[in-house]
Amino acid sequence: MFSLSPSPIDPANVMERLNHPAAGAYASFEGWVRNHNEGRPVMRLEYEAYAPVAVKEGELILDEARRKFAIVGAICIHRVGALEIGDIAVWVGVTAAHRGAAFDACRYIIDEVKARVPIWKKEHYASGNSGWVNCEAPPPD
Amino acid sequence: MFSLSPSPIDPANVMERLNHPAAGAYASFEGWVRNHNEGRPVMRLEYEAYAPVAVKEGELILDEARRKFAIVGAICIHRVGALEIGDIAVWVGVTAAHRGAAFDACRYIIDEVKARVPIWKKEHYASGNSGWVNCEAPPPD
Amino acid sequence: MKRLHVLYFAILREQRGLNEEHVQSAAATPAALYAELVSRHRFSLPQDRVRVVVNESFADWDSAISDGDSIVFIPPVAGG
Amino acid sequence: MKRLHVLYFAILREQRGLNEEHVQSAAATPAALYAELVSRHRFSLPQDRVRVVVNESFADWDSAISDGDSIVFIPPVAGG
Repeated sequence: MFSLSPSPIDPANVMERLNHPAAGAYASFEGWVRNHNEGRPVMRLEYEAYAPVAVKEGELILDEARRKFAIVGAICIHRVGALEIGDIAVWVGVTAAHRGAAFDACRYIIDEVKARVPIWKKEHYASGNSGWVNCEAPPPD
Repeated sequence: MFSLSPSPIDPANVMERLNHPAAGAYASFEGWVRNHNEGRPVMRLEYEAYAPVAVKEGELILDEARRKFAIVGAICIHRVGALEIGDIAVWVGVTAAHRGAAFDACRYIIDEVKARVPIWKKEHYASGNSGWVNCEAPPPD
Repeated sequence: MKRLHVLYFAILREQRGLNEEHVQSAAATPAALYAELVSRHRFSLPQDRVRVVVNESFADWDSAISDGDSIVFIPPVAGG
Repeated sequence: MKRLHVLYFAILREQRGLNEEHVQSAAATPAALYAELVSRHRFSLPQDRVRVVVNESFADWDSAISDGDSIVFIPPVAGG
């Protein structure tokens, strides 16, 4: 299940949905709002999503993970709106019988979500400037 | 920090120690007690540790992870004593500036802990039999 | 002429100053429509850094677009 | 003869029926001591599936052991 959350993500609460007696391994990932990005101090940021397509693409990624890896369950939640330093921006939780599949699927999901899901991040810097990450400068390489 | 816990592990509580404003990525792993192992129904199990050497070896593994990967913090806690189905047997939490290092270090730690730390698992099967995992039969290959 | 429903997000939304609008255009493809909008609104992103969604599905730049279609240009994403 | 402090864990503890004991032995190495204990207590694990800890550090099977050493034979581990 992929969802967008306008309110803080509570992994301890959400992960209960992943409990399953056949699940022996649980791998999770959280993206936290850092106080810097590429050397610039960040004060806060905003995430904006194209909601219907973000959810559709997120669900597609979870389906791909279920086909590629021997997992039991997978959930991903992405925050939208205004976030502060330390907030959870994205959370991925995966269960499997064995740890290899849980790790591989968790990493696959976060990598694909970052690459494909229409969500954008605007950073507000200590300088007072702000910018849409990946959109302002020429591509990184 | 590596520790052994005779009481249930509470990741939500422990991971607060990993909060750090430079940490943008948090990867974690939990090993849960499954209801089966290699096709046999498991009712409950016990973990036994050689405590001083388990802690020393666990700390060594965390030091190795800190040297090998660009991480900010790492904690591992392993349960000892009697566990029920669904209990957390082991928890690993790692923070880093970027997700690659967090995932790689988390996986390194759990792989090495399982391979090296003197902790043993006795499974009690639905049949009434029990056995020390990895100790009873010839090695798997 | 087609009547197209265009939604804007992130840097394109700010550069356009609108969340969405209806556009009258003769453009046959998303590529033609984007070129038209770039020249009209001075969008900073070249087409090769943008993807396109038509009627809530990712589409090719040279697919055909029809009257009433919903079109969204997707700037480089940055979730996570 | 040396007086050695031997601790037992897991399957070795059950097969010995003790958590620990003091052993009088002329064994010069952990390998010799383990062979002696295997023949005395019918431990099921061959030496090549066991590691040895001397005074709380992993040690070589052919290292020298001394009077008063603490020796632990480590069956195949199964944490996690």
